[in-house]
Amino acid sequence: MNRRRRSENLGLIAPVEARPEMQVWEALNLALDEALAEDEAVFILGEDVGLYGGSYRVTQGLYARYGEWRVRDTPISENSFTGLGVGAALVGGRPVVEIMTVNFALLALDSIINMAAKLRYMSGGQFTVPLVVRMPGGVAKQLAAQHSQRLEHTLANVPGLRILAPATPQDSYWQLRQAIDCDDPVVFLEHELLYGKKGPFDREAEPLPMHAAQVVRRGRDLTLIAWHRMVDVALEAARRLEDEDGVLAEVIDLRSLRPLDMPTLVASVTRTHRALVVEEDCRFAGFGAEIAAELSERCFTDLDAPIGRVAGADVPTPYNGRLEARSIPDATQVVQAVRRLLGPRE
Amino acid sequence: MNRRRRSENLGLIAPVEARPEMQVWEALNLALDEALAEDEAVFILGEDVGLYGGSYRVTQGLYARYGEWRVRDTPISENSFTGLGVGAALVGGRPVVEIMTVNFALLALDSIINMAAKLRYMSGGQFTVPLVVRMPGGVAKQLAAQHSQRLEHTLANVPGLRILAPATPQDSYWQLRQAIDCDDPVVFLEHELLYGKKGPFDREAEPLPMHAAQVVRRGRDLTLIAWHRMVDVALEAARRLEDEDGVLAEVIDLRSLRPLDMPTLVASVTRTHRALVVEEDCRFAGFGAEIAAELSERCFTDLDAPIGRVAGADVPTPYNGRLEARSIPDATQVVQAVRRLLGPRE
Amino acid sequence: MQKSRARAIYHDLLLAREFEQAAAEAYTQGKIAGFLHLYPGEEAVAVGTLHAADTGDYVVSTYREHVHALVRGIPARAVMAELFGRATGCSGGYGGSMHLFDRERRFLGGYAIVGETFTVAIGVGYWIAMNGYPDAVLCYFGDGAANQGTFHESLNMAALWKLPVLFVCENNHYQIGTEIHRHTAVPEIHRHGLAYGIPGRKVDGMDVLAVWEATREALRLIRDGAGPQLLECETYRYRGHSMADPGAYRSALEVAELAARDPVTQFERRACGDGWLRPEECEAIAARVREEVEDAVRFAEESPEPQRLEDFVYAEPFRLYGEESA
Amino acid sequence: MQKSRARAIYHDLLLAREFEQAAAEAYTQGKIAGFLHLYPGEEAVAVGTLHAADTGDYVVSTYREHVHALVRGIPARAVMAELFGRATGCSGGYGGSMHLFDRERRFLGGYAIVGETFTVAIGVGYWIAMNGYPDAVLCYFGDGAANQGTFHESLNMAALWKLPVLFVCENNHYQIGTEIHRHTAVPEIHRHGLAYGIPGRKVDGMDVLAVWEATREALRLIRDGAGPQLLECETYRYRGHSMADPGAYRSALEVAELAARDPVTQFERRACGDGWLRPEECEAIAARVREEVEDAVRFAEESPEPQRLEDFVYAEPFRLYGEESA
Ligand SMILES: Cc1ncc(C[n+]2csc(CCOP(=O)(O)OP(=O)(O)O)c2C)c(N)n1
Ligand SMILES: Cc1ncc(C[n+]2csc(CCOP(=O)(O)OP(=O)(O)O)c2C)c(N)n1
Ligand SMILES: [Mg+2]
Ligand SMILES: [Mg+2]
Repeated sequence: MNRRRRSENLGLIAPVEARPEMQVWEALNLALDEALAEDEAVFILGEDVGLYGGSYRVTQGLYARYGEWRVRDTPISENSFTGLGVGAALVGGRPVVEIMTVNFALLALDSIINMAAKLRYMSGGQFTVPLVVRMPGGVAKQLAAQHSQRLEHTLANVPGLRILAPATPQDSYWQLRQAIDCDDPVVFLEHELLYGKKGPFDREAEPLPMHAAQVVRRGRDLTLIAWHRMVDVALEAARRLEDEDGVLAEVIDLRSLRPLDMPTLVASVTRTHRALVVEEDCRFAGFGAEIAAELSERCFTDLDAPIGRVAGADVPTPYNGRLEARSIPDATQVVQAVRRLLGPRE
Repeated sequence: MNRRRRSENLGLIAPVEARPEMQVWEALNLALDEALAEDEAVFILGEDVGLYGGSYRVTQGLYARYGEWRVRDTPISENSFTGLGVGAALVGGRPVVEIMTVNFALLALDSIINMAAKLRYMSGGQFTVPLVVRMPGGVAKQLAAQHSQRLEHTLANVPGLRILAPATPQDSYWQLRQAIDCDDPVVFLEHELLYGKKGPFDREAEPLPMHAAQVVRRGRDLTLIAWHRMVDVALEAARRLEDEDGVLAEVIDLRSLRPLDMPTLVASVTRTHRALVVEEDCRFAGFGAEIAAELSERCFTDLDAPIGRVAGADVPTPYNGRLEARSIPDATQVVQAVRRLLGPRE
Repeated sequence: MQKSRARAIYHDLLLAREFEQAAAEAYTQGKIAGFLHLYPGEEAVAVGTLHAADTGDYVVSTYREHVHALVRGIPARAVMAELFGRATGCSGGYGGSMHLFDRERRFLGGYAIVGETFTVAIGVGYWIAMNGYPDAVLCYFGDGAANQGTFHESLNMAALWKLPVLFVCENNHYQIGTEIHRHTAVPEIHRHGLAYGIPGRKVDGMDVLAVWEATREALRLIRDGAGPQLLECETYRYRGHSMADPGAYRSALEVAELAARDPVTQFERRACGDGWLRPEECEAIAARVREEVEDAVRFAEESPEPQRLEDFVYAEPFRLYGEESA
Repeated sequence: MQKSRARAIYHDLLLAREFEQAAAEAYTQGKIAGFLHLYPGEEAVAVGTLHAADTGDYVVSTYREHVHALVRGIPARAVMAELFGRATGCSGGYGGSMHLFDRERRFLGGYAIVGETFTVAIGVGYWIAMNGYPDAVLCYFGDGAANQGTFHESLNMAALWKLPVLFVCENNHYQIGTEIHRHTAVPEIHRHGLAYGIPGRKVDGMDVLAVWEATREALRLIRDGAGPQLLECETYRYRGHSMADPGAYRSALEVAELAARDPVTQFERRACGDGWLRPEECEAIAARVREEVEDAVRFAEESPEPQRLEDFVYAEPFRLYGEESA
């Protein structure tokens, strides 16, 4: 049919193929390619996702392979094209909307919060909204205040949404496939500095549940809780703590923010008696507060020290590189916070 | 000058005058009237703030008194008229923007978060943004999911903003005057169910600092922390606890969410050893989590029980009245939570 | 005009009028809460447009949508029960007056944030176009809504991709208390289509037949592949914006003037004059409508309330704190 | 044309070209980070419009604003130092390439969220109109930005209240990799003004004199009280969208074709042909510009970095956890 014809082939760039080691963007690209191939209801839209292949290459090659109706370049109209996704999802589509970065999602929050998240409830369960909204974000490399927004805390509060935040190629693949399969609206957070991260990849492996947290390093002295890029920061801090202080930190990668896998957190903290949340967003009223508050309540009698939070400074992100680096946690800050938390040890 | 001419007089409706007892909306109206009279840089804009007098009467009589340039009715264009406020604030204006309700503020968050809050920082301190954004909100009477949004958690996270939430006529007056005088952008949250609340009013009284929390009831057994309409819920619960259980609950009205007056909270909890946050917003990742997390950390050794949270259910707000009532805390829920928190007493 | 069509139109006009009257009463009696936005004066728009639509077409409406729901065929019982917040309502009592839904009848809501309807409509239109389906979308919006950014964004995309959407402006000249010339620089809403290359047409929104004809023509164009169309219906609401608004900003004269062109009596006169309906038929229909509305109120009053707060938040299993994965 | 004006225009055109060249180099050397959006090919727009503006007029620009800043009179040193993130930059190193500010020169930024400039501009325009000041606002935006909802919302308000704003579209035919006919249904951006009753005019954006003339006329109308004006400048960017974009989506032929109408050489030819400038003068100016840019880079490199993370968040005393009120 005319409208579904494939677009002019755009040359040699094609979607990536599975390999035993992949980068995060490649894993995402693979997940999208498979989802488009397997289900005609899936389509992608966003700014420059098509001909251009996506600002972070995540949609590379898909426009040529699936045509403009299934991989749609949009005008700069975030609220409306996200709402377009909602509308299409109501009647049978499974749209994957890319908001070029999380910063622009502020323009689309009405569509996400007031529509996607609420339509099922408001309609008494008649409609489902199988929509995925992907958004790269986080503090990257000197993108300054307007391009370094983090929105976890805002989105995580919203009933009706699910929020994912994968930190590895394998999770990126699994969780994106799961998100597209899910009948609820899913906000899929990507971190701009993780796209190039390499990791082992196995397409055939049995996937973890979409919302499970994962202990990515075993330890006994305290629990570091992190997500997205902060998982690597926590892991580096854990290595240094072992080397320099003989401290064995357990590290948990949340993978999902809503729901939040408390049993995994509680099980760990019950063993370690201490925990530190490592968060890239500003500390005040950040998502880390929820984790700290809930853990403090559930593990009250188990805790040997208050739950700590190492988080971003409560400032807009400065452009200057050194200041920017100081505005978010690094391994050194985490190590120091752990030392304070553990107190003087004999 | 032509452009500043007063509009046709709209009859007898005039701004209110100070009286020893006032309602919240009247106190706000008085504050706006005075600010407009005292400073030519102050102007008001929003949907139906002028001729109509405001959906909640807060701007009643001001259009007739000050004319259309200083009390401006706008089209339904939330993001742009809030941005208009930002632009005017940059060059000398002191705009007071009314977003008809907090629900529509989702459309204006880019102007608030990416502009108002960040412009001073991004410009290296060259500009100030003396903007006030007023927004009525909260769960009112069966307004359903799209008209019952609460946004405290989203806004409180944003460096550069100040967030106020008065609960009495006196505070409404003081804090609105202070907000308009302040050179920083202030989000001024009003609660739709508080407009009609009456209380003592004294224009000449020495104002509390804009950001101070206030102990509104003394107690010794635990601390109830609340803001906006939940202050009254907490007070009612405290009365019932005294009557029924002989429990003396201290009640703190936060008044300001950002900054957060921790010293007042810590001083109280250090005495009472127990605290419960009472929040109208959904519990998960609500603003209450910040309070609970921070208090848990600062009062770690003083606490006899974990900091509790009584908060809204994690659901979109249902239309049905009974379900709606169950979706937010009432005094009974608070009393029950306090009993759980205090445990079996001899 | 076929007689059966005339009868149906007359029935729907009367039902619209009576239903809203009953809703207003129930609100005054405290049986309906929340915001209640009524439609008297504007009936010709919903009735005219929806009679021209096919059953496969989708409808996206605003918070002033009771009549759209009724004309679309949602039983008065289900609509009234929803206003009463009952489990038998068309949204199970979870949505209320501003959020009526009916999946089967392709009635996609009830949106209470001004400007959302545009985006939902182009989403549905996109899905239709992508799949080559024959259906269209009717997207309702007020004159005030035309100032929202989504109007611009969505009409542009609709035009760019030739989506099968009919944008229907219910121009009642007011955005709550703000009259149209005070909220838009170009009050001829149909002319806004020009900025997107979307053909715009104005029609007398007090004349149900004119609206019906214009909608048929627009939908024909859409189904022929001409892309989105914009229809501005000039109309008027007799009441305030919602039950909370006494409407003090306009003169009694203005209301009276418009009421002289009342869509219901206008059609009645025409239908009788042209012999489509006999006076007895009109009487009979009126009696039936009164019955229908009384029955709806009774049904609503007697219906049970929804019980479970946490139903319907998610379509798939969800535990906020993940207890199940432990 | 006065000779002094011709000299100044020529100087600014060259400075624009050289400055961006130097910035690109510094970026490649890792001395500038973040996003860097360059202006080569579009110089006639910033130079033509800003030469027609008064010093009292305000400027609101986008993330592609180095040249607007320079032409407005912010020293090349202060602009380059900002790109380097230094304390001597015009935003103290806090803003970077996309957020240049200069309060004294009424240069109000550097906005990186597409569509924000409209709203800021009408805010400034509102302030001017409310006070009856003689100033105007120049508001820059790209062809892609015209699809953002704020365009529609803000132009409506500007027209409704006759705000003194000149909306300048830098139509370079691309929204990153998406060509204009793929992102807007009506690619003649100046025609969008019609929806608001705002006079729109198109001008050759490669011809600095044409831009200059058109801007003078538009500003005259604005100062005469005619309300907002819209000027579409058809132009082209030679480079990719930002330094991160190789621009693979367009052909070398297309770029070459446009480069043949290069605004700098075009003006050079005209200025020499018409005797406004002698070749030696051109040489001298070119030498001065090279000097200026080299000096700016040196200055930036040698400048200190800002030190305090928490400066400038608030104008008045602020303690997040309120320690002082204890
Ligand atoms: C985004 C948004 N802003 C404001 C409101 C409050 N509001 C509800 S209806 C309305 C007026 C809408 O006027 P119009 O579009 O002409 O529709 P009408 O009510 O006249 O049918 C306003 C301002 C809202 N619901 N959503
Ligand atoms: C709201 C928003 N969406 C997306 C972006 C990412 N982005 C930056 S520039 C740009 C293209 C803008 O095109 P145009 O307005 O034509 O300006 P040009 O860059 O061509 O000068 C995009 C999509 C953004 N900065 N803001
Ligand atoms: Mg209207
Ligand atoms: Mg462009």
